[in-house]
Amino acid sequence: MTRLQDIPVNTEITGLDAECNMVDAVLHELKQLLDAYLSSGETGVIDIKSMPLSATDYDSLKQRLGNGEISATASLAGDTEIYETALSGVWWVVHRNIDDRVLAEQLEVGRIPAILCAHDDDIRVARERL
Amino acid sequence: MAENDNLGNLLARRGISRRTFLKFCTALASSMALSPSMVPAMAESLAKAKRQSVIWLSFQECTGCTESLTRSSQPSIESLIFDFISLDYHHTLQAASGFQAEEAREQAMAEHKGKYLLIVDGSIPVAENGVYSTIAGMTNLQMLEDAAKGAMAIVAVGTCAAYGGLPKARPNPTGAVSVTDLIDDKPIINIPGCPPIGEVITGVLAHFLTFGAIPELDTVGRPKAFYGETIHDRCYRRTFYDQGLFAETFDDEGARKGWCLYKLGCKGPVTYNSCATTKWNQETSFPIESGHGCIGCSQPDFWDMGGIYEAVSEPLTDLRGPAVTAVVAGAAAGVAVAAMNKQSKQSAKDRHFKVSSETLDEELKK
Amino acid sequence: MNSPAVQRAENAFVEFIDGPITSFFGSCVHCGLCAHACLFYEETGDPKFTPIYKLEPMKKVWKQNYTFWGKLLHKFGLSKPLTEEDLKAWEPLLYDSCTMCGRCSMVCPVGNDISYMIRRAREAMVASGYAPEGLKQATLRAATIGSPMGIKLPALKAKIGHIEEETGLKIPMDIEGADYLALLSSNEIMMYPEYIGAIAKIFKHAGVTWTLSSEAYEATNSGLQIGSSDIAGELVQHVVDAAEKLKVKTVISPECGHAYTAIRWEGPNLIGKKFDFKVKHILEVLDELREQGRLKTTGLEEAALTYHDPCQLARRGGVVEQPRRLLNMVAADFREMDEHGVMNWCCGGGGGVSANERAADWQLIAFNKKKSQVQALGVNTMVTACANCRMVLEEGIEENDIQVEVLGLTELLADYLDTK
Amino acid sequence: MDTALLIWAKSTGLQWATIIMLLGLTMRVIQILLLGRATDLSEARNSDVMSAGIKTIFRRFVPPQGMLQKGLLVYLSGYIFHIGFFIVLLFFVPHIQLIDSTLGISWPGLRSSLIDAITVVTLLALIVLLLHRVWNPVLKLLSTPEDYLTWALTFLPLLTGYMAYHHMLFEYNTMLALHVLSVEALMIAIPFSKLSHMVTLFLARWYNGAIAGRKGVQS
Repeated sequence: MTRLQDIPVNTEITGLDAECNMVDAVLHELKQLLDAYLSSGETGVIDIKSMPLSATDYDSLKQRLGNGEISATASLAGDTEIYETALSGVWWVVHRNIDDRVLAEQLEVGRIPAILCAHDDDIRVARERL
Repeated sequence: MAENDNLGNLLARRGISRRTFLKFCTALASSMALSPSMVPAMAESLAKAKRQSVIWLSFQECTGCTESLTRSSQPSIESLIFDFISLDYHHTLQAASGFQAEEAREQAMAEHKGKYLLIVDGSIPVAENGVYSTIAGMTNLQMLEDAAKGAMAIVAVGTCAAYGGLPKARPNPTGAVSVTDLIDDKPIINIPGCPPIGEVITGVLAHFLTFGAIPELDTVGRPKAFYGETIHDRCYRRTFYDQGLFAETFDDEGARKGWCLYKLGCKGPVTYNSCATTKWNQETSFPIESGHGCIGCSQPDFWDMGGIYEAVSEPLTDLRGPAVTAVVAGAAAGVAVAAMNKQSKQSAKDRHFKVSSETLDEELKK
Repeated sequence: MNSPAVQRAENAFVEFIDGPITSFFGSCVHCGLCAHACLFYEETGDPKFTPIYKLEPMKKVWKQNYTFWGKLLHKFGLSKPLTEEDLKAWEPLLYDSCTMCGRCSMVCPVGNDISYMIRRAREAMVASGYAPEGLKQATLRAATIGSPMGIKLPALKAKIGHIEEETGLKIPMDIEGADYLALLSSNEIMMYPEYIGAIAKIFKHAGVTWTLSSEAYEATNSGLQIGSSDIAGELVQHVVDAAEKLKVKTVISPECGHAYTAIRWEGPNLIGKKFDFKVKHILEVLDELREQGRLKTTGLEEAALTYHDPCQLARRGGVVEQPRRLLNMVAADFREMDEHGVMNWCCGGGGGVSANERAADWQLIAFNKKKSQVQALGVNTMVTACANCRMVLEEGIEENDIQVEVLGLTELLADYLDTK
Repeated sequence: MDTALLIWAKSTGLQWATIIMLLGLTMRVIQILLLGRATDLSEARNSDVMSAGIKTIFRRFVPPQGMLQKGLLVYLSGYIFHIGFFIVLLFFVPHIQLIDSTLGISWPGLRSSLIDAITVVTLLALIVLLLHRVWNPVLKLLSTPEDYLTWALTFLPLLTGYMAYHHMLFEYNTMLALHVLSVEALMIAIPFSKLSHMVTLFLARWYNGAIAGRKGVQS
């Protein structure tokens, strides 16, 4: 009898279209969000996780946006990684839980990602502790 | 925990920063397909949410829905929601049993009359006055009607509660029906699936706590946020479908290459759920990713929608037999009608008006 | 209760609708393409000339008697019955604006033989009395005198006398056992008697025996044109009797389109029995003689000429190559019209139209097609093999005041016979 | 409920539509064949009427000399609509799957995006044909309510299929049910309307070809 590990299983997905033009769509949306920020100060977010990006798409997007000057890691019941892309004002934010599973992944447009700002309630608690 | 305590205070007591909560809300919004711009407001609102009394009734069910909800072995941030709600009665999970359990239910119903959230899993048998399923001598039917009266809203968890599910599949001997079939005077949210995705149940509860109202529903009572798109449309194998690349069997080259499972009976095109994006077991995978087609478990009547391995476009009944019968019957009928035609043609021939020089002459003289 | 006329029409429709017609009506998708094949529509642009539209009364009866819903509705009196008004309104469409040329039958995408249906629809029209007066008169003369133009034997004999004088050849009459029994058309006797001289010359040249019959000299069959199988059958029977009496092997249909269809294709069916003799068009006979080397010509007609295919001969009769082979023997500059052979355009006067005075205006309009075809070729001579076409063409030419001469092919051949 | 509708359409509805269509069509063909025609007693110039008839069946797929220019619009949109309809019907993978499951025969399908584009073109061709029917004097004269009804019955399966594919108007299950139902309506109408030409045209063309073929004319 064949043992389980002898059955060849190939889970690699091949033949997917290299790029589904999603990258261009994202870049286009970023441009619009930057315009909005510059004209009205309104910040914007793109939810990357809920987009049907292929692995190739994802890598290509990451490459096209590049790395900027700032990067930060926040310990918030699991790490949240934040870095500024080569485009100033465009931030790549990855939220993970304590199992290191990605909870959310976003591109944020604005001066600084909201998650980095301290909340008044927390500041109040801090004041009390002093 | 005090009755009027809110979630924000609970967080503070647990030493969870508002940043962390914001992160949780971001994840929640992402899974609910809410606009990311709504997150800060959502976090503020949710932090102010009051403790919610919940009564959970289980009828004709398999406990899969509860399993799905509690499957998480690691405490996650979602569990906060469950820490925060007051699960006053849950037949399967509660420590109490017998009359004490039923007392707890009645007490919660009386105390929070008009304010508690009623969660139901399992279908309700109505044949023979509902005797097919009773709890503590009370039929499911009675229990639901009682509990529904004082509920603020009802959440039907799982396909059985939402649409009747497996018990309702033909020929449905117990006369199983869904909650919606019985209750029409309360807002009802259906969270179908066999079982539903845990995160979806959490998400809906979070939404309820955040906004104090039920989310936007589709025509069959499902939150659009989670059931707004078909598995097919969000499927990573969709591109193979579009390219016409299909697995023909479960062990062929196509299956190995991860091609579309449409021909193997995948019900992705007719199934609305978020498995393809939310996935299962801490986002490990979902059926299609494991090489098996979607069986369409979150759809009404899914057991009657054709075999699990029959493609969506396949007819649900035999057509060949009727086709042969139709052709034979058609031929017989054709012969009969042809005989009638022949007869009327013959009688027309018999009545034939002979055109002759005399008739022409007569006509011309007129 | 329906009027007797409507009853007779309805009865005849039911009687004459057969498998093909059922399949034709059942297949028609109302695409309107047949309009473009119709001379009358093409030259006027009037939609009522659309071929299939001319069959509306027949279609009505077909629907009510041969279709499921039609029968059902008819039974409960829910469908519009056939009326006298229908017959009255459609009479001109079926007779005056259709030459049964059969061009529509060639183009119908679903394959409807519309001409076949028109022929049978006319059965119902004539049975109900709704046929044009001119055609009725011609048919009456054909039935009583044996000739639609009323040519009696003495008149024919007089013509023969002239021809014999002119050619110096004996025109045989009632010769038993001759190879061929030649038939004539009224037009030939009255207007183109040179045809008789031509065949006499050719047959003598070829060394074959032939005869006319004093009992059946006319091939013209008005019965077929008016659409009465009863009368058409009677007329055919005359010919069959004469042929049998004279024991000929072959009967020759003259240069006439409908005469050919009547005797060659419909004849045996009209009398309900196979012929013991063969029926051939004169061109078929001539082409056979040519093939056997018994028809020799000398010299060539230098003038540029074209050939007008009579519809019943080409499209509805299958005589297409013979005239071309024969023409090439004697014509130096033979040019084909753009649409010719089985896709030719009718002269405008076939199918009884030329015998129907009421249709004269429409006939003339229809002639414009032929006019433009000929003018496009730039020829001044048109050869044809149907005396009726020839007469209609000549009328058109005269009305339009154009310089075109029309010749019969048989005569043209006779002119170039190698008599040495 | 929409799913119930879909289930009904895919079972009972489809079964009855198949029965009615096949019964009606068989009846129609048998009727035509048995009504038949009188034996032709004239001597055939070409006795091989069978092959003449068959040739005509094929020849009539192509416009005869001179007709294409005259009926360009009808021919063009007619071709596009018929070919498009059959491509969509026979080469869309879910359709092949249906055929495979009932008849046990299958063939490779076309990619959905291509089918989608063909559907649009086919729908446009049908719209052109409808407008032509409304505006052209000949067609106006010939057209009966049946012509518009059958047009709609042909148009709807394509439209609902397209809409279902693109999730338009209703959710997918409902639209799919409507798609299947529209197909069933079409199937039921076939034997009782001019749509029966899909079968009877072969008889009509054969008769035409055989009648002409006897006389030595290939029609």
